[in-house]
Amino acid sequence: MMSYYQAYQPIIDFFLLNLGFAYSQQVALRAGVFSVATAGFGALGAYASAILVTRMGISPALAIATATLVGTAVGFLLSVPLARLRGVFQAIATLAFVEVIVSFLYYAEGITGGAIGINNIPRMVSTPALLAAVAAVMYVTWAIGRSGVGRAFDALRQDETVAACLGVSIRNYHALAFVLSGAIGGLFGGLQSLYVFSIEPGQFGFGFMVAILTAIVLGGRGTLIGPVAGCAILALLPEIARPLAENRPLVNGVILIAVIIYLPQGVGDGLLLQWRNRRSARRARAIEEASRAVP
Amino acid sequence: MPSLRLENVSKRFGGLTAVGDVSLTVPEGTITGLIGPNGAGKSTVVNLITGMLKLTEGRIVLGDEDIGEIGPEEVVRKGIARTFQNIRLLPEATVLENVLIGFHRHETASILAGLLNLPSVWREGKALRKQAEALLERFRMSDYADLPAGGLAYGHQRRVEMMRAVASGPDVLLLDEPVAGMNDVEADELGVIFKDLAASGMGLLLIEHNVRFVTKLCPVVHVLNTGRMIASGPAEEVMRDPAVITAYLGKGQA
Amino acid sequence: MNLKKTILAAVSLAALMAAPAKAAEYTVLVLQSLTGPAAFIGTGVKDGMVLAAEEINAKKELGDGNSLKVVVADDASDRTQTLSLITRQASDPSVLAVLGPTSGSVALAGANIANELKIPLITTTNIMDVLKNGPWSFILTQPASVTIPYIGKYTVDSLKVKNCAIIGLKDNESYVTLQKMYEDYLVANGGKATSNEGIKVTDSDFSAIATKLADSKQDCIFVSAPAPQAANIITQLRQGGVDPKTPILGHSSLASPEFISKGGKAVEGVYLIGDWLPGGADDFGKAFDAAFKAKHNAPADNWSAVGYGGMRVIAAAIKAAGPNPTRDGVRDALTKVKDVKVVVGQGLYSFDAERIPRPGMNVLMVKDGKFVLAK
Amino acid sequence: MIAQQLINGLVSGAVYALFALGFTLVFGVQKLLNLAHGGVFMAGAFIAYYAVVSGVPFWAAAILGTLGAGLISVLIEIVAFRPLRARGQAEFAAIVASIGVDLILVSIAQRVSDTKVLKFPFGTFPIEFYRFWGLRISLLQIMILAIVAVLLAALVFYLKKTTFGRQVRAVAINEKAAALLGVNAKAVYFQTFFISGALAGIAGVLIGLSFNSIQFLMGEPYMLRAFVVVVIGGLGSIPGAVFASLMLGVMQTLSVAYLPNGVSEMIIFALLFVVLLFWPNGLFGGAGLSAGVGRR
Repeated sequence: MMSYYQAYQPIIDFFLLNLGFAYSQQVALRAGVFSVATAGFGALGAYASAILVTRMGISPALAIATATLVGTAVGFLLSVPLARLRGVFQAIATLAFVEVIVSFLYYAEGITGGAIGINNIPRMVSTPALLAAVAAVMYVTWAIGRSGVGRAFDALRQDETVAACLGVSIRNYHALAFVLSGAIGGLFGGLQSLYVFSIEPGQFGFGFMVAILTAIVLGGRGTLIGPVAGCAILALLPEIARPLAENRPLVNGVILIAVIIYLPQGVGDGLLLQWRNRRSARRARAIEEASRAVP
Repeated sequence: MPSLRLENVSKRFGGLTAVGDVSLTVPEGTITGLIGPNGAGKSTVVNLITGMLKLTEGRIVLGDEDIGEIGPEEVVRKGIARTFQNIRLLPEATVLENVLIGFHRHETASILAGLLNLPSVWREGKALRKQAEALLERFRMSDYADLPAGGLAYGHQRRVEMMRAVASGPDVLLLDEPVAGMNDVEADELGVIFKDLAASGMGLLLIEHNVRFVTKLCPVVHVLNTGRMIASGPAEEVMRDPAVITAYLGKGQA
Repeated sequence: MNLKKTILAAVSLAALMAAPAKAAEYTVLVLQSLTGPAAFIGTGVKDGMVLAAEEINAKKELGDGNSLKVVVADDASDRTQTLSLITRQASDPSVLAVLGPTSGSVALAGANIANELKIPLITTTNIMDVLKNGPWSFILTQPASVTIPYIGKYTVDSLKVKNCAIIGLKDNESYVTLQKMYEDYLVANGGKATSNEGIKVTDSDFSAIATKLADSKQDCIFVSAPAPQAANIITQLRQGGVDPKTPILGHSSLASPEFISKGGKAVEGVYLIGDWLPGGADDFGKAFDAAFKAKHNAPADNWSAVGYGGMRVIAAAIKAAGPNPTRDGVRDALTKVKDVKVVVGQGLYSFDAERIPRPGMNVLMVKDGKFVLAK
Repeated sequence: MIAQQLINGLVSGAVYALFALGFTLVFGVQKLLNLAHGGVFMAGAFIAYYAVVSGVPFWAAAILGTLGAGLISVLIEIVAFRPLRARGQAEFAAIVASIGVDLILVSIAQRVSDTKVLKFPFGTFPIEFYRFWGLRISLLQIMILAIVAVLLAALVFYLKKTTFGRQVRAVAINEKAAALLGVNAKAVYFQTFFISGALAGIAGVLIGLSFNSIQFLMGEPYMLRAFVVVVIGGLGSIPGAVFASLMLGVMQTLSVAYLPNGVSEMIIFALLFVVLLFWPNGLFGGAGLSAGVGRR
């Protein structure tokens, strides 16, 4: 049993890391921000903590805190031009943002190691730390769902005009979504670099972006369980069938199209909504019968 | 409560005049009617007031404050709420959630408190829920609180939209064809609620197609045709105005 | 019916008896990038390794009916897969060593986990950091510090030039290391890099660089890019009006048939270094080339030659580790690998005291559409 | 040398324009981003390549590549975009679905080409150079500039002077109103997707030919360039796309020639952010698209 756990431990750890990034992606999409900047936030967090730990000997906890802060700050900066723009512009600009970050990481060799990246980073993060970070992020996600912030996010996602006409500030809440997405992305970038031994610019490119986006589209944009469902399915697919692992881009492509067309809320959110609809149909019938009973 | 005044308001799209030189007042505590045939520019007027469209000319004043330049989010905070001609609910949210978002501008808990789910947030949440439930009661929608808004019957969806607007606690409420597609019984039920709201001091601007409904509720009615105001005054008077009859029934009938 | 059963039983009994008591199967994990960006390396390496293992088993080179069992896995250059696959395979004690991962930081991550799990691992790369990582990780190809002096020396001593323009990939660490090493070699010999053009692996428009170099002065041009892209760069340099007399050089990435098929006349006269002289340098190499052709219906390339050697090296180490080899034993034997017969470089593979492989390199040139040894 | 570099830049820019026009055309009509445009571009080059190696003459292969890319683009409209439009709120969904389509196209191409970089056989197109005033310009470069100019003129004529063009513009402004006026919106979408894909396809063939390189990832850098082009030129604006493409081509060659290695990419994308910050509708105004909810 123990060796079985050990053999599969990396899968669990990577699942937790991906889950963190997925929440970073989700909080943006939840607020109706078409951002794919999570890859960029993750890259910045990862490099920040790797540089602090390997070159300055700073403690891992402080390095990860700094990574989170870097993500937060960049999320805020990005929100300045983007929070007031329409969705398509946000998508284009954040795609470009990721590209700028990756180009910068290649270019600034003196700081980032260029294409070689940063290697021999000690592994300072273990499963419990990852679990704690995921738990913290899930708590915040849950809290958002219960508060006015979550209501504003949900309204913005479903109908921007209506939200504006009810006094929800698009700019402020989109900025908040960017900041949260940046903070979570930076945090998990920091954790990741202290887990995987080495980082390089290429890993934060298009492939990473698509994988995280797929997890959220598949899982769902509105609920706490969406990212868990999405990441779990994506982690298990290659374990179930090797052909699925070898054709991962193809599988991701098919998932993206099929889910967005046939299950636009995603598996997690979709099931939850379906359950609610079924319950409500029963309720509606009951109300109708009751009103018929009283002439 | 302050009243809303439009002073010589115009809106042109390119060469096309959608609204030209319109002036009207929505006094507190009354229901003011705005009628006119399809394409007369009624919805444009609403969009101008609520900050969706830029004014070409004129002023929009609430109390003594010019609100003709500010965006939609600000307009709400000044105390103007609206409903939409084609109902726009948040389809994935429940009826209660749709109403709760209406209270948005009154929420005081800080964002940080929201992210951490501090006690202040759940105290406020509880209070808002209570207010929302009271509102549901008033609109006789309590039974539907937990149902997804997207699946409701048409008339009920209209009510949810109205509750959401009322929840924002407006001084002026703009109702864009609120009884379209309803039968007379349903419409009159809503009429009672409107009178009720006006009695509490709120000013209502009722934009309608349904002349019978407007004449019944509104002491003063304005008539818009091809963007121009062609008549204003007490309902019975306005309805006898030949220009209004022409606009509604076509030239041959006048 | 009965007869058939009896015969079957007899045959299987015979088989059992024929097998020596100590017959053993040594499992080696071949973990390469068979898909993804490094697949052009990983696939060739894997083919070479599998071919070598088949030969070793067919010729009973491990003696006593012992055989190599090869488990092939693909990490698609994705570190999640790399770490998962190595961890899972290492939890099976019968796996003695890992041949892989292919390149890049995936190889470094592989080295880290191998040292943590204490399993011998030979990455295809030549990054020295793999060795610094711990005693369990090895490199299969010679680091830039070993190979580049071959072409550097040729540039300075045989071509007698030392001020060169460099065009190289900036988004792949091995290419970056190689071109830096070359620049360092020039500088150490009193020369310099007259310019340094960074390109990306997906770039294809080099007209601006060609115009720039046609106008500037340099004694030679060094191209550090994968074979087809390098062929494209050189074609555009020639079309852009770069002086045809300026020698163009490259490193082992050009040693692929694709370089000639994509470059055609434009790459005539280009100098390069190769682990593998196409067609084979000696009888052993020629035999490998023939066997590869027979199996894959295509000539062996540089990477399959490298992979072939890799399997031979690990087999030699397993054999040297004696009966019932352990991971410890294989690791120790690997450090002592000396003069294993391979098909690359000068034909004999050894690790030096610092575990750096030294089979040597060949300086080649393109002549009449073929790679030949450069004089 | 600077004049030579300007020519290089204009040729690159002209091909960017061909690529970006199709992208911006779909956006102008549909208000949706088709992120599979890079995949369609690559598919055009692949079709032409495999046609040439199986013996089809180059001009016919180029036409096959163009039409094939157009048809793939129409297929994308049918499979991915139409179901989303029917549901409404397709802005986000279209981005997701088109990324999905792109992944599929790229995976198929990778499988077909075995991850190899392909190249039209030698002699597919004559390599000839003309020299004047110390400049070198190839027959191929002249042909590219000519083709882009002709296609651009044809496109503008089509959109401004034909019934179809009026229908396209009507649908672009208001699909429902156009439908009331008897415009078949479905047919308009078909045609815009076909034209968009065909433009991408011919761009793919020309790029593959002039830069000797056809490979499964070739769409990616062009897609990224197209983002910059449409943001600077204004999403949906055709003159904006042409101007921004040429500007981008020239900027890039000049920065390769005169700036330190590796900064050209960052300058280009930094420009994108600056434009978004100060002129969110692009320097050419775009198709009257406001960025966000507010008074317009």
